[in-house]
Amino acid sequence: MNLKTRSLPDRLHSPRSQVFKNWETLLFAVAVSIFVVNSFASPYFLDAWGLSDATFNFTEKAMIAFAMALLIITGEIDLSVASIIALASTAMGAGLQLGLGTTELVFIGLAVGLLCGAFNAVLVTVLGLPSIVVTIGTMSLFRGISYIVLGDQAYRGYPPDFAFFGQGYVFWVFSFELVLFAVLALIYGILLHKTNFGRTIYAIGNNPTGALFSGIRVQRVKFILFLLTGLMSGVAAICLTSRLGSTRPSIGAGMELEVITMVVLGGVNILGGSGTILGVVLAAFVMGLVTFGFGLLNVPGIVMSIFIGLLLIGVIALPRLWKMFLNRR
Amino acid sequence: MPQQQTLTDKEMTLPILQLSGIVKIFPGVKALDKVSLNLYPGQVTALVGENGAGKSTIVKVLTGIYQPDDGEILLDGQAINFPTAHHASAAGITAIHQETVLFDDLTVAENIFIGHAPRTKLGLIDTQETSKLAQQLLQGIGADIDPSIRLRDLGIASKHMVAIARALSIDARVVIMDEPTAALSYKEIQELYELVEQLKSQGKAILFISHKFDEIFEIADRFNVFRDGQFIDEGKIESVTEADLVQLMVGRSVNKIYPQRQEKICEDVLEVKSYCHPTEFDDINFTLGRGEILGFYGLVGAGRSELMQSLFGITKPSDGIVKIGGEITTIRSPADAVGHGIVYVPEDRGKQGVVIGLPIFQNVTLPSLSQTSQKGFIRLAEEFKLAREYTQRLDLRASSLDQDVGNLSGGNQQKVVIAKWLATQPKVIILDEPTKGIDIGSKAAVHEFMSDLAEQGLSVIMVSSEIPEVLGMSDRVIVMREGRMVAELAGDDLSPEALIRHAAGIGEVNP
Amino acid sequence: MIKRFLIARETLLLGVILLLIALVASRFPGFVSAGNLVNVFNDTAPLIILALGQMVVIVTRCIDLSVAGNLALTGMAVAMLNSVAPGLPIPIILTISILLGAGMGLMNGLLVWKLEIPPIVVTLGTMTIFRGIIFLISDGKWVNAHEMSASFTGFPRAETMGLPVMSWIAIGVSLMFLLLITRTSLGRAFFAVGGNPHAAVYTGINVGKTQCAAFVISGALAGLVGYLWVARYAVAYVDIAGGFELEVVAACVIGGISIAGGLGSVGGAVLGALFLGVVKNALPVVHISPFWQLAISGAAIVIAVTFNARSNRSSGRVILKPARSNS
Amino acid sequence: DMRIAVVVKALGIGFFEAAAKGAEEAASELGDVEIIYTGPTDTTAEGQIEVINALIAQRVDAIAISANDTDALVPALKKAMARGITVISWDSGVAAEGRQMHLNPSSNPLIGNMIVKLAADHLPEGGDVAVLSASSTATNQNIWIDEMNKVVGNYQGINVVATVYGDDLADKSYREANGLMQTYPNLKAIIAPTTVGIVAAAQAVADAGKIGQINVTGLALPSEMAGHIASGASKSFAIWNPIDLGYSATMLAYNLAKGNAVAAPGAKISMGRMGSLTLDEKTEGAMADPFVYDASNIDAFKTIF
Ligand SMILES: Nc1ncnc2c1ncn2[C@@H]1O[C@H](COP(=O)(O)OP(=O)(O)OP(=O)(O)O)[C@@H](O)[C@H]1O
Ligand SMILES: Nc1ncnc2c1ncn2[C@@H]1O[C@H](COP(=O)(O)OP(=O)(O)OP(=O)(O)O)[C@@H](O)[C@H]1O
Ligand SMILES: [Mg+2]
Ligand SMILES: [Mg+2]
Repeated sequence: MNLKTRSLPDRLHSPRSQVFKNWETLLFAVAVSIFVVNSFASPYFLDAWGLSDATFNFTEKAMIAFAMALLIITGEIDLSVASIIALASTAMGAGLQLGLGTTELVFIGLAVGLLCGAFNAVLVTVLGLPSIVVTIGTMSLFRGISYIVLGDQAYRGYPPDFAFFGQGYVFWVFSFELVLFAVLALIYGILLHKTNFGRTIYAIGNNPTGALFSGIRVQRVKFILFLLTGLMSGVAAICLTSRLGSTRPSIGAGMELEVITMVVLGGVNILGGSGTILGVVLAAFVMGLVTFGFGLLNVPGIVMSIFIGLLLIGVIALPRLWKMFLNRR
Repeated sequence: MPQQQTLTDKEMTLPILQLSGIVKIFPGVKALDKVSLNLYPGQVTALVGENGAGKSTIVKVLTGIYQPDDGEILLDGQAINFPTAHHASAAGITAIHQETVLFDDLTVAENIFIGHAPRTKLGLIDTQETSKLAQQLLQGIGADIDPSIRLRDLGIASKHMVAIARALSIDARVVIMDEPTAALSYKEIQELYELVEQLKSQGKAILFISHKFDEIFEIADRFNVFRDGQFIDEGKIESVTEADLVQLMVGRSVNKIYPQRQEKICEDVLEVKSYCHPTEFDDINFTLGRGEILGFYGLVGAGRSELMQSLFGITKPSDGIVKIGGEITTIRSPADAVGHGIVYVPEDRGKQGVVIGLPIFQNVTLPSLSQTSQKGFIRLAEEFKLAREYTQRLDLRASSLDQDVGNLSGGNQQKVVIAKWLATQPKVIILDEPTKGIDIGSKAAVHEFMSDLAEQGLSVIMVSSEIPEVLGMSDRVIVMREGRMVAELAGDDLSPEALIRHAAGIGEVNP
Repeated sequence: MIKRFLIARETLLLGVILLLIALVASRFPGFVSAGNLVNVFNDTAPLIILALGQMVVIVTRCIDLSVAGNLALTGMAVAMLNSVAPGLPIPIILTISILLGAGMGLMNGLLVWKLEIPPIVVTLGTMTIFRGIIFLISDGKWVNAHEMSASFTGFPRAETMGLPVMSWIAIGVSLMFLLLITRTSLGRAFFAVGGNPHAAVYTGINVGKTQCAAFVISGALAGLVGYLWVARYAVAYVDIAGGFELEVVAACVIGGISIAGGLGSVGGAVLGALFLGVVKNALPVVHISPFWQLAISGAAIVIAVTFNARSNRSSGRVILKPARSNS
Repeated sequence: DMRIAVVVKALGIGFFEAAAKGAEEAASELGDVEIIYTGPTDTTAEGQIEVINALIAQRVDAIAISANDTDALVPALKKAMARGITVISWDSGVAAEGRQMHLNPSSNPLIGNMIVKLAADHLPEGGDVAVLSASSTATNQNIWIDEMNKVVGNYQGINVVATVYGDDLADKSYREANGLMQTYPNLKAIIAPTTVGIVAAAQAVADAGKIGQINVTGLALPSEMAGHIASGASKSFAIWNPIDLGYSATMLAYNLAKGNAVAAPGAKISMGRMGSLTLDEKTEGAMADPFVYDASNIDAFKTIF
C-alpha cells in the first residue's frame, strides 16, 4: 500500500482569534452599551432590586428560547409555545379545583407541556408535516382548548408555596426564576456545545439528508427537541402562573413571537444549522435591558417594540450593508 | 505538441464566439484564471479538464449566470456581456446544464418555455400555442412525451430530453452541453449524437463537455483543455491522441490499468434473499464474500441505488431476508445498518454524502461520535485524532481539518465520505457510482483504494454504470434491469457485450 | 396526476364548506338566506384578498407576517388623511392606500432581496415596526366615525348588482389573480422560484426580484384592505386587525398552499378563506360559545395540513414494470 | 414632588386619554405632583406587570391602575405596596389584597340599571335585547352585566336573549353584532357597555339597514359616538365623565400617599372638586352617577372627550 503521510493541521485559526468576528461579541457590545446608556438615562437604573425585578421580563421567555434555539438549529420551529403555556396553566388550574397540592400541580404543568410537545412531535416527525404549519394550527388548538375549558372564567387561589416559583427569591436579589434561568442556560449550553446530541443537532440543521445517511436518527432527535420545547413551555407555565397567581386562557398571549425574536436576535439562523446558547442568553439580556430601560423612562411599550423590530432587522442588515459598502469601494 | 499550428490552419473559419482573458474568482478559489475559448460554426468543440478545472464555471459565465471579474467576450467580433441568463439566450446562446435545472411542479410545456413563452395579442401567455410548439420540439428530438404532463411524473431520461428540448426552444447559434450523457443510457446517447450532427449541419457552434474520452473522439471536431482554472491548449481533435489529451489535462501521464488483486474470497459476510419492494425492486438474491468486490451494473434508473439504499435502511423492503455474518438481521434505519457494519457511500455526494456547513473533522467523526466521546460528552482531541488518521490514509487535500467541507472539490468530498465510513470499521462498504463526475487522476486513486480495502478483508459492493470500471474492478457482477436481477456474471462470462445485452434486455448487441 | 389531486383537493374543500353550511342551515334556515350568504361573503372579503396576496408570497417560499400591520398602518394613514381632507375623492384614497401598502411590501421585499434576510425575520420585524409607527403618527388616538366623510365610509358598503363593493373587489382581485397566475410570466416565475430557486436562476429569472414582487403585491393588497377595513368598521386605531396575519396564513394552509413553496392555487386560497369565514360567521348563529372558535380553526388547520400532505406524498419511484412472462 | 403613576389598560384608548387629562388637571391643582401616564400596548396582564415593575424601580409614590385582570396583577402590586408605594385601582378593579382601595366610576348597581334603562326607555312595548360585552376577562363588564340581570325584571317586557363577546376588537364586535341580528330577527336593542363594542354594533346596525328598528346603547364616549347619534343608530348612551374619573383617582392617590387619609372601610377621603368618597366594607367607593348623552347634548361634548 503506498499511502503518503501528509498530515493536515487541526485548525488554521485558533478559536480565540475569531472572537471579534462573532455575533456574540456584537451582541455583548450592544448589551453593554444599552446598559451604559440606561445608567446615564435614568437614576433608578443601577439598583439591585430594580434590576432583579427587570429580569422577570425575560426569564420565562428565555427558558423556552433555549429549547427553541435547538429546535430552530435543526431547521424546525414551534409557534405553539405560548399556547402550551395557556393549556398547561389551565390544566394546573383545573387540578387546583380538584384540591391538588403544589407538587401535583407542578407535575401536571410539566406533563401537559410534554404532551403538547409530543403532539407536535408526532405530527412533524411521524407524519412528516412542516412544523411551521403544524404549530400554527396547534397554536390555535391548544389555546382554543383553554378557552373552551375556562371561557370567561379564571382559576385563582393557588397554594401559598406555589408562589415560590414566580415570586420567590433563592438568595438576596436572585429570584428563583433568575437562578433557574442561569441553570438552564448552563444545561442547554453544555447540551448543545459539548455533547454528541448537540453535534447531531448541528448536523441535522446543515443537511438533514446527509445526517440521515450518516446514521443519525434524525426524526428521533427532532422528536426529543419538540418534547423539550413542550417541557420548557410547561416550566415557563409554572413560573408564569405562579407569578400571576391565577390562570386565564389569554395567559402568555403573543409570547411565541417574542421567544422567536429572542432566538433570532441571539444569532441563531432561522433556516437552521447555526447558533449558540450564549447568543440567546445575550439576546435575552438585551431585550430585558431595552424593555426595562424604556420602562424607566416611561416610553410606551409599542415604541419599545419598534426598537426591538429595528434591532432584529438591524443586527442582520447592518453587517451586510457594511460589507456591500466595502465591496463597492 | 506545437500550439500555434492549429491556429494558423487555413481551413479555419472565423469563430462565432471568442472568450479571452476570462477571470472568475470565488471566495478562496480562482475558478477561472485568464482562460480563452473559441467556438466555430458547424463544429463541436470538446472542453476537457479535471474536476474543478472550471468547465462548468465558463458555461455559467457564457450563459449569464455568473459575471466574469475580468476578460472579454466577443460575439461575431463584437464585445458583449450577459448580465442575466435572459441576455445570453437573447444573444443566441443556449445550454444544457450539468445539473437538472427544471421545475418538477410545472408541466413539460411550461418547463420548455418558461421565460420566453409565446404571447397572445393582449400580452398574456398563449397556452395553446405553448403546448403546440412544445409538442413539435419534442417530436423533433424523437422524444414521445405529452407536453401537458407534470415534469414530476417523468423518469430521469425523459427529464433530460425535456432539458434538451428547452435548450433547443431558444433559436440559438451556440449550443452548450455540459456532461449531457452522464444520466443517459446507451440508446439515448446514440440519439444525442444524431442530434449533435443535425445541429452541426445547421451551422451551429457546439461546446461539448465530457469526461468520457470515447465520446469526445467520436463527435468532437476540436478540443480545448483547462487545468486548475487555466487555459492549457486547443486545437483539432485529429491532431491529438487520447494519451496526449490526458497528459494535457493532468499535466502528467496516468496509468489506466486497474489494480491487480489475488482472489482469496472466504466466508460469506452478507446474504440477501428474495428481497422485495412494492415499486422499486423485486426478488433480489445474492451473497457477498469477505474481501470481495461485487459489481452492480445496469442502465441508469435500473434501481440499483434504490436497492442499496434499502439495504442501508433508508427505505423499507416489503419482504425478504438479510443475513449478516450468518445471522438474520432487520435493518430499520441507517443507524441500524452502521451498527451492523454496513455503510453506504451515496451517489449524490453534496446532498447525501457530506454535511456542508460542518468542518471536515466533524464530518468524519459524525457516525463514530460514540467512539470519540465519553458518556456522550465530546472530546475534541480524540475527534481530531480520529479524523487526522483517516484523512491521512486517504491523502485528503485540504488546508486544515477545521475547513468547511463545502469548500472542497468533489473528489476530496468523496474522500471525506469514505473516511467517515472507514472510521466506523465496517464489514461491508457500498459504493454507489464512486467515480461519477470524478476526473481521471482521482479515479485511479479511488480504484486503488477500493482494492486495498478488499485486500484488507473489507467486502465491497460497487454500483457503477461505467463498463470499464465494472470489468476492471469487480470479482463478480450482478446486472439489474427495471428493478430485477437479470444476470450474475463472473470470470470468462464477463464481457462488455454481455453486460450491455443483459442490462438493455436485448438478444444481440452491435458493438 | 398531481393536477388532478389539486382539483380533487379544492373540490373536497368546497364540499366541506357546503356541508358546513348545510349543517348550520338544518338548524337555522336563516343562515342560507341569500342576504345572509352575501353577508358572510362580504365579511370574508378582506380575508380572501389578503390570502391571495399571501399565496403568491408563500408560493415563492417566503412568508409575510406583516400584512396585518401594513393593513392597520395604511388604514390609519388614509383615515387621518380623510379627516383632514374630507374632500379627497375615493379613487385617490384607493390609489394612495394601494401605493402605501405596496411601499411597505417593497420594504420587506428589498430586505429579502438585497440583503438576503430570511423573510420570516424581516416580516417579524416590520410587523412590530408598522404597528409602532401607527402609534407614533396617531399618538395613540382613534379616528372615529364622525371624523370620516360619508363617501369614505360609504364606498365599501355601496351596493351594486346585489353585492357590496367590497365583495366585488374580492371577486375582482380573485379573477385578476387567476389571470396573473395562469397567463403571465410573472405568475409562472412565482411558481418557478418557489419550486426550484436554483433552476430559476438558470432560466433567467431573478429569484430575489421575483420574491420582492410577491411582497409588493401582498403589500399592495394589504394596503387596499387597510382602507376597506377602516371604512367598513368606520374606526381606525392602533390595534385593528391584530393577529390577523396568522388567520391569513391559516387560510392559505387550509387552501392547500404548500409552505415549502411552488404549489398553490387561486381557488385554494379563496376556499381556505371562505372556510374560515363560514366557521366564524356560523358559530354565533348556532349558539356555540365563541370560545370554541379558536380551537375549531386550529383543528381545521391541523386536519387540512395532514390531509394535504397525504395526497401530496410521493410514493417513491416506480421502477418495476408488471412482470413479463419471458424475461 | 410626588410622583403618581396613572396606569391604564392600554395606551391609545380615548377613554383613558381623557382620564389622563383629568389627572393632569388634579396635578396642576395640587401643585407638587408629577403624573406618569403609562400602560402596555395591548390589554394584557403581563404587559401591565412589566409597567408596574418599571414603576417600582422608579420608586414612584403612588400607582393608580385600571386593571386588565383582577387577579394576575395582585402579586406585582403587593410587591409595590411592600416597597412603600400607595396602590389604588380605579375603573377596572384589582382583587382587594392587591390594592389599598378601589374607585368605581359609579356604583355598579347604578350602571347595571342604567344600561338596561337606556334600552327600555325607547321600548315602551318591551322586546328582545342582547348584550355585546368586551373581552370575557374584563372584570367591570362582568359585574355590570350581573347587576343588569338582577334588575331587568323591573322593566316590563324586556327580555335579555344573549350575551356575546367582541373582545374589544372592532371586527369581532361587528361580526358578533351581525350574528345577533341574524339569530334574533326580533331584536330591538343591543346593549354594549364597552366603547369599542358600541361603535362596532352601531356600524353593524347601520350597515344592515336596521336603523330605527334596532337601537344601540350602552357606555361610550361622545366623541366616538357622535356620528352614530346623528345617524340614529343609537338614540342615547351613558358614560361617567372620564376626566372626572382621572381627576378623582389622582386626588385619592395623593391623599393616601400624603397620609391625609387611611384606606379603611368607612373612611371618607377627599376628591377635590368632586367632593369626597366614602369607602364601603370592601374598601370600594363610587364616584358619581353616569350621565346620559343624546342628540340634544352630544355636540357640546363630542370635542371634549
Ligand atoms: N458558486 C461557487 N462558489 C465557490 N466556488 C465555486 C463555485 N462554483 C464553482 N466553484 C469552484 O470553482 C472551481 C471550478 O468549478 P467547476 O464547477 O467549473 O468545475 P468543472 O470543471 O465543471 O468540474 P466537474 O468536472 O466536476 O464538473 C472548483 O474549484 C469549484 O469548487
Ligand atoms: N424519475 C426521476 N425523477 C427525478 N430524479 C430522478 C429520477 N430518476 C432518477 N433520478 C435521479 O437521477 C440520478 C440518477 O438516477 P438513478 O439513481 O436512477 O440512476 P442510477 O443510479 O444510475 O441507476 P440505479 O437506479 O440503477 O442506481 C439520481 O440522482 C436520481 O435521484
Ligand atoms: Mg462541471
Ligand atoms: Mg444510482
